Amino acid sequence: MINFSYTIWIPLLPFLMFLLLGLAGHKLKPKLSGLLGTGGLGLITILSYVTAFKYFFTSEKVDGAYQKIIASNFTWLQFTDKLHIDIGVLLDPISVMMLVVITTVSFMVHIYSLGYMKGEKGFERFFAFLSLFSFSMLGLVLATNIFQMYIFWELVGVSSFLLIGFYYQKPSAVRASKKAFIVTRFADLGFLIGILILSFNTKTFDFITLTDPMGTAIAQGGGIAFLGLSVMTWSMIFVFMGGVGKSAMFPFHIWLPDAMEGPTPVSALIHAATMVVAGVYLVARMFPIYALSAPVALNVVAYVGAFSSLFAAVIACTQTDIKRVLAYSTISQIGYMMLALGVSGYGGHEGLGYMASMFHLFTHAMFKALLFLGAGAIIHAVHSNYMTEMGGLRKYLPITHITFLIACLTIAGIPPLSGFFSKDEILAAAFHSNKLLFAVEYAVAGLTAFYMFRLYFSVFWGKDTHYSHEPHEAPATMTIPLIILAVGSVVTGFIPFNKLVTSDGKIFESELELMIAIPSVLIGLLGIGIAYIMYRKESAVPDKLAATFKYSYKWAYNKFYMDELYLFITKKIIFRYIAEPVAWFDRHVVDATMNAIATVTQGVSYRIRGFQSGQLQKYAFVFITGAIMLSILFIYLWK
Amino acid sequence: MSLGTFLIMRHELLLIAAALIVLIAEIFWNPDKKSSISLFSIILFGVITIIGFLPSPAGPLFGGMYVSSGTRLLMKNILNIGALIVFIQSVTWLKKEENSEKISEYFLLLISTLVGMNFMISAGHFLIFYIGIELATIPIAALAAYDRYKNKSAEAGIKLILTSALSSGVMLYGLSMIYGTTGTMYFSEVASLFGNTSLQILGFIFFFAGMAFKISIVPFHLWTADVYEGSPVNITSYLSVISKGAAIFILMIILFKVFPIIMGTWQKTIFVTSVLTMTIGNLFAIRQQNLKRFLAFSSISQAGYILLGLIGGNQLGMASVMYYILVYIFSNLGAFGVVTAISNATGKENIDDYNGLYQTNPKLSLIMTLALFSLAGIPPVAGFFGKFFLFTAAAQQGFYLLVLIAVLNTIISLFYYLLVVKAMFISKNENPIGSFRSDFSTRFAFGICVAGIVVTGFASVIFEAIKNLSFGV
Amino acid sequence: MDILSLFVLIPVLTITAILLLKDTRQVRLVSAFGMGLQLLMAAVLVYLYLSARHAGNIDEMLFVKDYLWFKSLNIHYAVGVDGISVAMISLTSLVVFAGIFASWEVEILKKEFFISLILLATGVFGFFISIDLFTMFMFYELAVIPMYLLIGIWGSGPKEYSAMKLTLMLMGGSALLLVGLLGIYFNSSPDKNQLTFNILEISKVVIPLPAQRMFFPLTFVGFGVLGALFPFHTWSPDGHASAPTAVSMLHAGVLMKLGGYGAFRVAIFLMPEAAHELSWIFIILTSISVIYGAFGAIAQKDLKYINAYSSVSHCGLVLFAVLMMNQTAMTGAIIQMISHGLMTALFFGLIGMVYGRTHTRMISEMGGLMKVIPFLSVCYVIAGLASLGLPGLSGFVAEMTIFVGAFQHPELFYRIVTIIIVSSIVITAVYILRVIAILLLGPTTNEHFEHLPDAKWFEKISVITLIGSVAAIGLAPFWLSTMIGTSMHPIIERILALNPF
Amino acid sequence: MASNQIMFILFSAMIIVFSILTVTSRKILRAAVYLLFVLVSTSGLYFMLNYQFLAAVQLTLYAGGIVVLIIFSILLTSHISQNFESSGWKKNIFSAIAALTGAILAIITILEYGFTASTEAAQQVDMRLIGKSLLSVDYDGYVLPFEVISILLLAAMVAAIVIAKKGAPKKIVLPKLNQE
Amino acid sequence: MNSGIPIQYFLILATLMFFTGVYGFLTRRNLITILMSVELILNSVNINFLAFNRYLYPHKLEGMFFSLFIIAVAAAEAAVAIAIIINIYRRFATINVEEVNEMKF
Repeated sequence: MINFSYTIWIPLLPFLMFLLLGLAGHKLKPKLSGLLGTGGLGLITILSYVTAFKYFFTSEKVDGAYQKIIASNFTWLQFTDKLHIDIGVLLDPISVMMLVVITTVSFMVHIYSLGYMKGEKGFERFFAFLSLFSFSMLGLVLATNIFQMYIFWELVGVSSFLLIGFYYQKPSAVRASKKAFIVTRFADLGFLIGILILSFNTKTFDFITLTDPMGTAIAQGGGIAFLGLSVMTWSMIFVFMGGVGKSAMFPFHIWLPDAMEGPTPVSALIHAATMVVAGVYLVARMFPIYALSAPVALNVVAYVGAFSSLFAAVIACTQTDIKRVLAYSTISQIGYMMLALGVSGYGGHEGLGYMASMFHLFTHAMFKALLFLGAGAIIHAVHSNYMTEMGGLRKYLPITHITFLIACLTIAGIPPLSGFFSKDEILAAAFHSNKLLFAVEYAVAGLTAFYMFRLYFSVFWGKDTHYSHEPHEAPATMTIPLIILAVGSVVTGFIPFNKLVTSDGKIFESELELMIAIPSVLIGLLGIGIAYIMYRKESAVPDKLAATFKYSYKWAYNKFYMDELYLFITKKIIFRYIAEPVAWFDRHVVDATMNAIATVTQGVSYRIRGFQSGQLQKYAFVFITGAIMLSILFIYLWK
Repeated sequence: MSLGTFLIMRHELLLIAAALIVLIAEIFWNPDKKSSISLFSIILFGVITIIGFLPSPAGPLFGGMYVSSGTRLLMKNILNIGALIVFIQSVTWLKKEENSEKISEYFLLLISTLVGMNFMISAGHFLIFYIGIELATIPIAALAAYDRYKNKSAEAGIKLILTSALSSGVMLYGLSMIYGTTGTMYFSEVASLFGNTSLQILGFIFFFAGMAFKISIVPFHLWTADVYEGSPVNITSYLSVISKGAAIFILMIILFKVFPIIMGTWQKTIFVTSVLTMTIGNLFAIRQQNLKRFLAFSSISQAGYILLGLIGGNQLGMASVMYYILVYIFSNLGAFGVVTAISNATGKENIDDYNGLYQTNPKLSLIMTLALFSLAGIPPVAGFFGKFFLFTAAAQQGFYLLVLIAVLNTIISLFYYLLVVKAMFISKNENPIGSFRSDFSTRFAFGICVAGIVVTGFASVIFEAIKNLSFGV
Repeated sequence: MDILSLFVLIPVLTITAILLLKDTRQVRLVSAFGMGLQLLMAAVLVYLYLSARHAGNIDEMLFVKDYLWFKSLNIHYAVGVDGISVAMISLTSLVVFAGIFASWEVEILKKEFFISLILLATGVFGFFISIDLFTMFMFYELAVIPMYLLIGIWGSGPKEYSAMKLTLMLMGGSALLLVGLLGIYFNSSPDKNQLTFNILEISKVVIPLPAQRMFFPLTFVGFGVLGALFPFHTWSPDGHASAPTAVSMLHAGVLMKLGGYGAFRVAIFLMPEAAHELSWIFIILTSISVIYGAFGAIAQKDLKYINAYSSVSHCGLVLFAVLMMNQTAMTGAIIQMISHGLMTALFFGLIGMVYGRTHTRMISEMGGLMKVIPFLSVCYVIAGLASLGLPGLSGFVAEMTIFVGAFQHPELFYRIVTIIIVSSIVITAVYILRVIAILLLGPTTNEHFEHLPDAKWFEKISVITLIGSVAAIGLAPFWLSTMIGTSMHPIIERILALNPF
Repeated sequence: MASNQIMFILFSAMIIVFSILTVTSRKILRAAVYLLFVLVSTSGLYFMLNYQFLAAVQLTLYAGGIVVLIIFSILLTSHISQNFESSGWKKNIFSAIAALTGAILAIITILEYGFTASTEAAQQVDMRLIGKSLLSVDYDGYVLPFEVISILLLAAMVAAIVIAKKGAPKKIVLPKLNQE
Repeated sequence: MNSGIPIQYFLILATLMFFTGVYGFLTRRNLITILMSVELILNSVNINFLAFNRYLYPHKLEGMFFSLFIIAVAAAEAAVAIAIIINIYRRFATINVEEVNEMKF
């Protein structure tokens, strides 16, 4: 057995860095803070790589399967004998993979931010928050039990909140951060309820016990029914709700586009590569239960994923803010991953979808981070987010241009770039399981290629906009991460995921299914072609199209009015029709009742003052009648 | 009369002697130093108070007409303490020019009422009881009308004497029925001969009405507020604590000793009247502006609480009543002391006048607060303990509903006590009562009251001593 | 002198010292010194307690001292602590300590202010150390009454009304309580010979069920009023809104905990059968408190009102958990009390400090304070995050313990209610974020706010003490949870032994 | 009808009639005289009951003393011929109802109680016995009330003097306050 | 002297007198007549005592002595009351009870 106990330092180091930068950051020079943060992350990146290497290539397999290794664990909070929150490190293929993803992207973003955020007020705060995020995300993926995951789940939520609202003086940023937090919080409520139901029925939080295919949790979980579904299904649906929120699936997707108010590196790190895939990771983590004990819940996952991917892709085609396009693209891609999980089975080749999902998660992290960082470089150069204000930038930003193109090709699924491989596996998995979903994903693949190249062409080609000052290429701190990630996007497709990350830890064989791959590439190319026609040069086609499909376009452009719907629910229903009436009720009914007691007392006091009339004879009258009344009472009435 | 008789009756005899000495001394006193007669009287009385605490033989005298026992001695001592405080508080008032003519009379009358109370408490026969209660009332009426130049004082006097005459008439009618149905007026004999017939209950209720008048139990209380307001403050405080205390003591003794047979009836009576008393007293107190009137109603509601101690007819109840009276003496006299001091200094008696008092007279305000909190039953002052024991006594016999009503009433009472506190500490006032320094006697009285309020609660010895002397039905 | 009585003695001595002083500056120093000493004592107590437990002492209560007080009623001055009370004492000393610093710059009647404040603290400490119901009740009332003056004199807004309302409602609660306690007392011995107020003694007998049915509601509601049980919570918004900073801190932070602690220690511990039988009524009431308080907080415009309603919600959670009557939920209730105590004190402290600068508490009149007073704002955010149950801060630990514990209830009704209760975490997030967004973030709206000074040193002491504690519990809850849980164990065993549901 | 019965009827009729007249007469002095008649008739009843001593006391102390006192005070405070304005009818009616209810209640209750006259030989009430009893310190002795009532009379005398004493009101001087 | 007259007659007589006195107390406006009503009340009580004593308990003199003392007390009471009434007259210049109500509520 290899000693992995050092892995506890992987999340701890960023935490220490957070404390250092958070408490003493404002006393340090900004540059030093940045370097400290970046350095710390570099260190854990190395550690992660070492761990991944050791885990995949040197650790022993049992039965040909990668083992789940608890590298360290201690009881953080004891609820009952069996239920306790542990904080620890669980190493298994997906967590190790996620380690690599997170540290890589995070490291790149750190480096990138050194340039991007230079001179910003709150530079050290930014790095502190980044460290906090890294800590939380790492804690999340390394969680040994579902409650630990929930803890870090919440923490990434708050880091995301802090980072979206980094420009706290900007009202839109404040709104966006609030929205992100509350929407995900609402989803997390489901997660928590899911945990409660799950733990009540299984009496454990522990992942290994929970997900043991032979374990009691899975075996007995299907039994007790409630409203037609087994308790386990209920709990898994609730748990998935958390994933829906964090991964911005429909209908909780609305926070993600707004979250682009945060600094672009943040979008790259959190809202593209790492945090938003936490939902996928969650489902993957609980996968045996979904697959073996709650197939209904797994279907929900598949449909939610498919719908989200289509829905977001359509919206992405109409947006003009490049970060929003990317955001919807992210939703769409995560939808792919969810779908892949949803259509997957457990074990062996059945688990193709699972593997594909993880694979896509991995590649997506690379190319989406690349896209965002590229977008950051563009924005850095142009000082605008809108495609309409850009054009012909390829001359000014050569490196960005090339890397961006690579990323676009990758996401469009053009071989031999990584996106091709991962997406292809997903399509294959869907094909074998559910033809309808497969068809949807085919369409989405085309849409993806279209909107990405719409973006690409309108930014780098198209009309040559006159800029108020000449755009110039970003500094090396920003371009180097771009290049590294571009390389990553190219090469990661060749990683044999079926040998590393599988649903049951065992290796299985999978090969490229040309019957699926070729049409998908063609569809991708078709999308690119249409985009080329429409956006390569200035053309009236898009406007015409928009005019033709006026209503659909308008609906899509307005994101199908989901924001308005949410606004209606929150502002109108909750605030106007619940909270304010409650407050009113409290003041005017409950409190008024209490006050009424006092008022009535005083009123009675006023009314009966006549007894004390100052008239001697009235006093005597009361005296005599009192005596007589009492006598009558006790002689005749109440003997 | 043997020496033993003298010893047993020493409370009364000494008081009578003191009254006469004061009366005679006045004749020989230097007219220029008239006011020093009060010092003389107080010292005299102080000595008597102390003598009262000396151990003494007990037993019946005059064929059972006069009964002395540890309990009754204790009651007398409690009253003595209260009276002493009242005397000391009176000094400033007596120094006033319009009162200088009648200092010795003041002491004579007060002491004679105290004699009456002592006889009343020691009664073993309704005749002594009756004469005692009249002796305790008639001079008080004169004292209530003592401020001859004030309309209110005269009004207070007439209201007191006439209503008390009526009440003693009613009470006597009741007593006559008791006599008619038992053939005796000796407590011990009535106790064994009494029954539960209608006429006896009628007699009892009428008797109770007469007693209730003295304690100011609703609906026999209506004289209280007017008389308290009109009387000189010292008399008011005397009425509210000493008179009331004595009446409660003897009512308790009579209920326990004479009417144990109809315990069910008198428990019901007390239940009804105590609920009425607490509630009505509180409801009226809420809206009072004049502090004396305010304290009058407060003392009515206090009487309601005290009845809770009686209702159980148990030893604990008796102890708690005596204890509470002791506490009540300190608390109420503390409150009245402040009213007296301010009334003497400025003539102001309204709550509004007290606005901002804390800024100018912090000590007086604190004493007032302490006293009011004690009346309201707020820990850690003695009133809390007193009330707690009263409620415990009632609860012991299962009168939980009554206790609940009582504690809810304490909330109302807390409200109006806090109004005074609010006036003193919170309300703003452009022209608060100017700061003044009370003379020695007032401060001395305050010292006793404050010490009493603070110590009586914590020192469990006092309660235990009382408890050991008390008895139940 | 036993160590526990020192907790009453030190405040009393401090008050005496203050009384003898003339200079107001010294008053503050003496108070701070006294309460600092108290804090130190609390630390010592925790140490002694833990080492005693470590040494294998398994008595239910430690450091028990028993002095006969009123012999005839068998009233004792009896003190003793278990892990729960130790935790509450620590909480109290922390909050009081912070409160002293938060009121460093009281403007009028300094001396009286600190005396009242410490008097209040005396009551609270006394309450927590008592194991005799009489003593407990005495301290309980002692703690309530200084509130009147504290709000009435040093408060703001409709202070007289609020002070009166608060005092009367709380005393109303204690009125019910008194009857309940007497009922317990007179049923504390089967043959009526050995009536006692001692909790430990009473716990050895079974109070007859009819009596329990009568006195449990009285006792529970009696304590519940102070614990802001719906519909008896309305003193809380007005009271808190009018109270001066330190008083709100102490009141919400500590005094309201008397309610929860009492409900647990007296009502449920001594009358578990009735508690079990009637719990559904109170479960419904407390659930209303939780949800209703949270919704109420959303619509408020005054910072203190928001916090007051939030306290209603959070304290409702305490009572809710207590009623679940199992080890985990009740442990959670205690942790929630401590956690809420700390963070609400922090909240009120910060609100007071903000108010001291902006002279308004209306959120609509403020905005963008983060830029102007970053220290206070960051602390406010932390408090907010603690309040909405962010992991790593105390609120999370408490709430999760409650939720998990409550969900272990074998009856479906209780679990469904638990799920409803859980949804409060979202509502909490809504109002907390709403406040943070309007108050702290965004552009600075009022030009008068541009040059506000940030926290002064004494404010920093106050705030950091509390944040430190909140974070400490949040990061390392196990020792607290274990300390409480161990002490909870015999209690639960008794409840379950009597009540095998 | 025996003579004693006739006497009783006579006395009681006088008592009732004059009592009512006392409390209803418009002229105060007449009321006083009616009261006198009531008291005298009552003493007649006492004679009938064989309590001559008390009857004598009633005549001298009550009829003689108190009524005279009352008449003096009437002279001091009212004009003899002065008519009262009649009281409000409401007051009269309510008072009458109260009094009647009380009377009926009491009478019913009395009648309900079966009093049976004692068969014991009546004690001969002569002055010696009265004097003995009055000065006896034993059971059934009344020396103590006798002594106490002397104090009561003393106190009442002093009280009456103090109250009724004339004296010009002197100016009331408030002590000076130490105004800050 | 009392043979043939049931005790109840005396008691009823006394009761009627008592309540007549009460009625007078409640209705007369003149303070002195109120005082007179009180005398009626006390007198009726005396009749009660004496009747009881004579009819039921003739071997002792308790009732008679009680009456005796009631008379004495009544005298003292009357004396003080009259003194106060005179004072009232000086202060209020009237002895109408309805006008003596400076203090109320």
